[in-house]
Amino acid sequence: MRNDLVLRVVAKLLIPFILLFGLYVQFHGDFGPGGGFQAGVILAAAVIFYGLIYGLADALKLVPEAVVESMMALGVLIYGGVGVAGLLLGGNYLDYFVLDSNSVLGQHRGIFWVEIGVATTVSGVMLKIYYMFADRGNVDE
Amino acid sequence: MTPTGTALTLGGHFTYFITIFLMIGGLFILIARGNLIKKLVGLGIFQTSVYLLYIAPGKLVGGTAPILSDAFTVYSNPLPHVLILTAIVVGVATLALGLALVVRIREAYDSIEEDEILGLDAGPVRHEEAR
Amino acid sequence: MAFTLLVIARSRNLFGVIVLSGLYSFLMATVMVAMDAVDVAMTEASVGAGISTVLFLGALYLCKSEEARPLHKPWLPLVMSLSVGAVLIYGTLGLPEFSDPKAPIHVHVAPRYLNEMKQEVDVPNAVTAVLASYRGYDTLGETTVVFTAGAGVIALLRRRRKSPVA
Amino acid sequence: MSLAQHLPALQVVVPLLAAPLTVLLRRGSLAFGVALAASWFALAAAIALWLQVGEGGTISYAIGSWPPPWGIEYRVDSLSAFVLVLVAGIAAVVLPYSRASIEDEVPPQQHYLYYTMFLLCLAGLLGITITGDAFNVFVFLEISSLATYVLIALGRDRRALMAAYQYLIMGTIGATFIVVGVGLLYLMTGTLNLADMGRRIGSVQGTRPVLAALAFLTVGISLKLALFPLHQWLPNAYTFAPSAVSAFLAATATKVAVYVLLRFYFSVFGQSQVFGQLPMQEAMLLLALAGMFVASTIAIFQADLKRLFAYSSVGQIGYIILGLSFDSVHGLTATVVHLFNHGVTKGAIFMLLGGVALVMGGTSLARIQGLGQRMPLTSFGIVLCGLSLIGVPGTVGFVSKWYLILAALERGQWWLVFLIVLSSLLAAAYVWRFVEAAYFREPRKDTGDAVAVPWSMALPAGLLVAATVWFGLDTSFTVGSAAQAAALLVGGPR
Repeated sequence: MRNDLVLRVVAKLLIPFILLFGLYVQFHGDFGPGGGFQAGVILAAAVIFYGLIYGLADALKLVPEAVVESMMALGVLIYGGVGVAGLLLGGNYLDYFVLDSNSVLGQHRGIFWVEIGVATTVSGVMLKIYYMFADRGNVDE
Repeated sequence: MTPTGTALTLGGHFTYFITIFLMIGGLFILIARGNLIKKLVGLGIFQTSVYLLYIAPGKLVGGTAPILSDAFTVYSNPLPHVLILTAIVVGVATLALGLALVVRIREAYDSIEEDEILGLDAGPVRHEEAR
Repeated sequence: MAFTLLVIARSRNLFGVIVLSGLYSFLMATVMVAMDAVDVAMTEASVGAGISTVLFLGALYLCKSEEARPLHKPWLPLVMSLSVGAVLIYGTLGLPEFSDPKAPIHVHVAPRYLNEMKQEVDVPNAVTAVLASYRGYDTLGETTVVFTAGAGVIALLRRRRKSPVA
Repeated sequence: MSLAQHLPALQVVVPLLAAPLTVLLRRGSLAFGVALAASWFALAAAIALWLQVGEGGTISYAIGSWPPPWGIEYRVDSLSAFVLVLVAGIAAVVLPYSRASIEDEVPPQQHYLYYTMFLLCLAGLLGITITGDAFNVFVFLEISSLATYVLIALGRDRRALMAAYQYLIMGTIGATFIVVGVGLLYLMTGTLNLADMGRRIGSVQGTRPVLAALAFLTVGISLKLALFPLHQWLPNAYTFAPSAVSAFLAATATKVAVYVLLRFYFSVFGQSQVFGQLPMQEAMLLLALAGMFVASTIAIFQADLKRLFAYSSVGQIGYIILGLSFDSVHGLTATVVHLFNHGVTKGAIFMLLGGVALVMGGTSLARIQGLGQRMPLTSFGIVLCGLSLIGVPGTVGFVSKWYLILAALERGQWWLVFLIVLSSLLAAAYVWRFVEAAYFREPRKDTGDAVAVPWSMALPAGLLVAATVWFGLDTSFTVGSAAQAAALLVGGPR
């Protein structure tokens, strides 16, 4: 599969659009269906697609394992951090009202960061799981 | 109104019966089959059927998806949707772990059939996995 | 959907079963759209038909693809799952009718989300607002579950250093 | 911001956020430091909350400042505060213990992940206990369960994998049943907040969906708490998990499940509905007795100590449910007290067994012959805890049984008193198996390295053994809290 020219070219063409779509789903989640989780899945899918066509080694060069593991952890920390920020600014845990002097804007800000946290963790975990399974397979062959 | 939607309004409890049928099927596969992967498929179906139990009652005929706009006044209930989103994510997380376990089990026993594996372990304890 | 399910239950070719379960998820997603649950449908399609299928196939690649003939007669499981179904039928018969606007879930908590969200959060997608704000803590839990699964898979599948593969 | 005011949130969030931090650090020793700090903080927070509840009554904390039932509420009352102290306390003791224990049992590059999973499991259990929201219970239940599956699978025997898989299947069925039950309740009441549910359920009392929800929740939670005959996952899981994990799980996981059951029964359904509509009382009594007798009998015939005490756990859960089935303040006091007492006792036993496994290379009865000479202190500790399982005066086990017997007498059920004493004889029989092997057999020549149990393992284990005796003599904390909690529960939904 790795040597098929058609696949490689199509993949090159498609992947930017998949990434773009992922970002759209991420930031348009307030207005239409979608949000951090779906966006995270799509972003991870783009890299997995790349890995399937160009091989695991190339995908690992693009997004190394250490980065992926940190992403998993960072996402949860971002989410939890928003909550802690709420505490520090005098509200309850996960209180978005206090994140901005205008409470509605504060809500927007909270939701924005929280969704970023979700997307980070989800894409990190999905990629990691793919790496793990793919890596196991190579040995059995 | 989609054709599915009309059909669903015919019997007030029709959706529940479908849900229950799917649930029985999933649970049956889960308990009856000895293949570890097939069990996980059954588990997935079992969980998915529960999603329907939550989502279906949230629907209001004539309503629309809960994305607010001035053009609509009746919306379906968003709360079950949120709950089920969470449940789906939890489901796939469980699945990933389950499959990882199956892969490890295959490596340790060279089998993914429950009966075979339990048979293999009738013997003395081996510590081959150590370190 | 019911038909897909029956085939899954009968078939012993695991590859076929997995493809069918992907199909099943797609059908389920369609039903969700009919129920106005667009966010759920999107997730179910990407998770059920996408990720799960890929995961299953990945695992299958590492295992055998043919299921052994079951050793036991499946009567006991059948009785068990049927009795669960019976309890549920008993229970659901007392539930409000489909699409009854006076059902408790439509009159108690949800109206606040739909009516006052505009002033309180001002995000058009009610699902996003409830998910990330009103019940944001559930979503923190959900993210943690995903994280747990990821870290768990690392713990289970990371290769041991310098040991022959079993 | 005042720290005290936000303790309910911090109680769960600190261990929860410490978990990803350990993954970022990636070093076993650093991860250990973070985990230790987080779990000790959790214990301090739990004690502080318990004190706050004692002074000011039930605490309600609205997460995100959304008032319940629209947002998620954290609710600490005398029952949940008591369980929080138990869970956080055991975690704070087991964590320093695990350092040396997993050194022996878990591959080194997995160490930091062990702490990650441990913290997640702890956060999950604390979250279940403290939350006042039905769906939030499910989410945190899954956090703790997924972490538990991984922890069990870290065991070095390959059967640990199968045990984890079976637990995963059973646990997920249980969790899904709970979701169905919560869903039915939600459809009937329109709310997910437990207290709100309890208030609104009155108008739909006794309807079919509510009864079905009761059935689903009972079965689902019973799977989690390993009520006989739904206990099949437990013996394997406890036997093959790393010792520190067995200790933590045996002391906390099933106990938290019992807490969830109590919460749903008394705070949502209300006692009259649970015990009035269906023959629940009889069913629970029967299952509790069956568990006490069958599981204890099986325990007598086990060849491995970890397995023996795992079956003993199933039997002891019988006592806990027995107290519940009395449906009286004394009965519930017994349930809650035994929750705590059995947690402490079993935690101590499994920690001591971890030391035995380290020195002797295993815990089978054949291997530990002559343990009384080899490891006199450890053997003595196990015997003390065994006495507590039997219910000898001076140990915590006696306190629990005392209240069970009081509750039985209150109802005039003399035959039950007889059965409780009889089942204690079974416990005596399986504890005797250990005594016989440890004290009346010559040590085998081929077992037992020269290694000594490191103090980081001995000290925490000793602490719990001491607690087994201490709380058996001074019952003001345990019985006091339990009686308060029982009174609160019987007060019903407010």
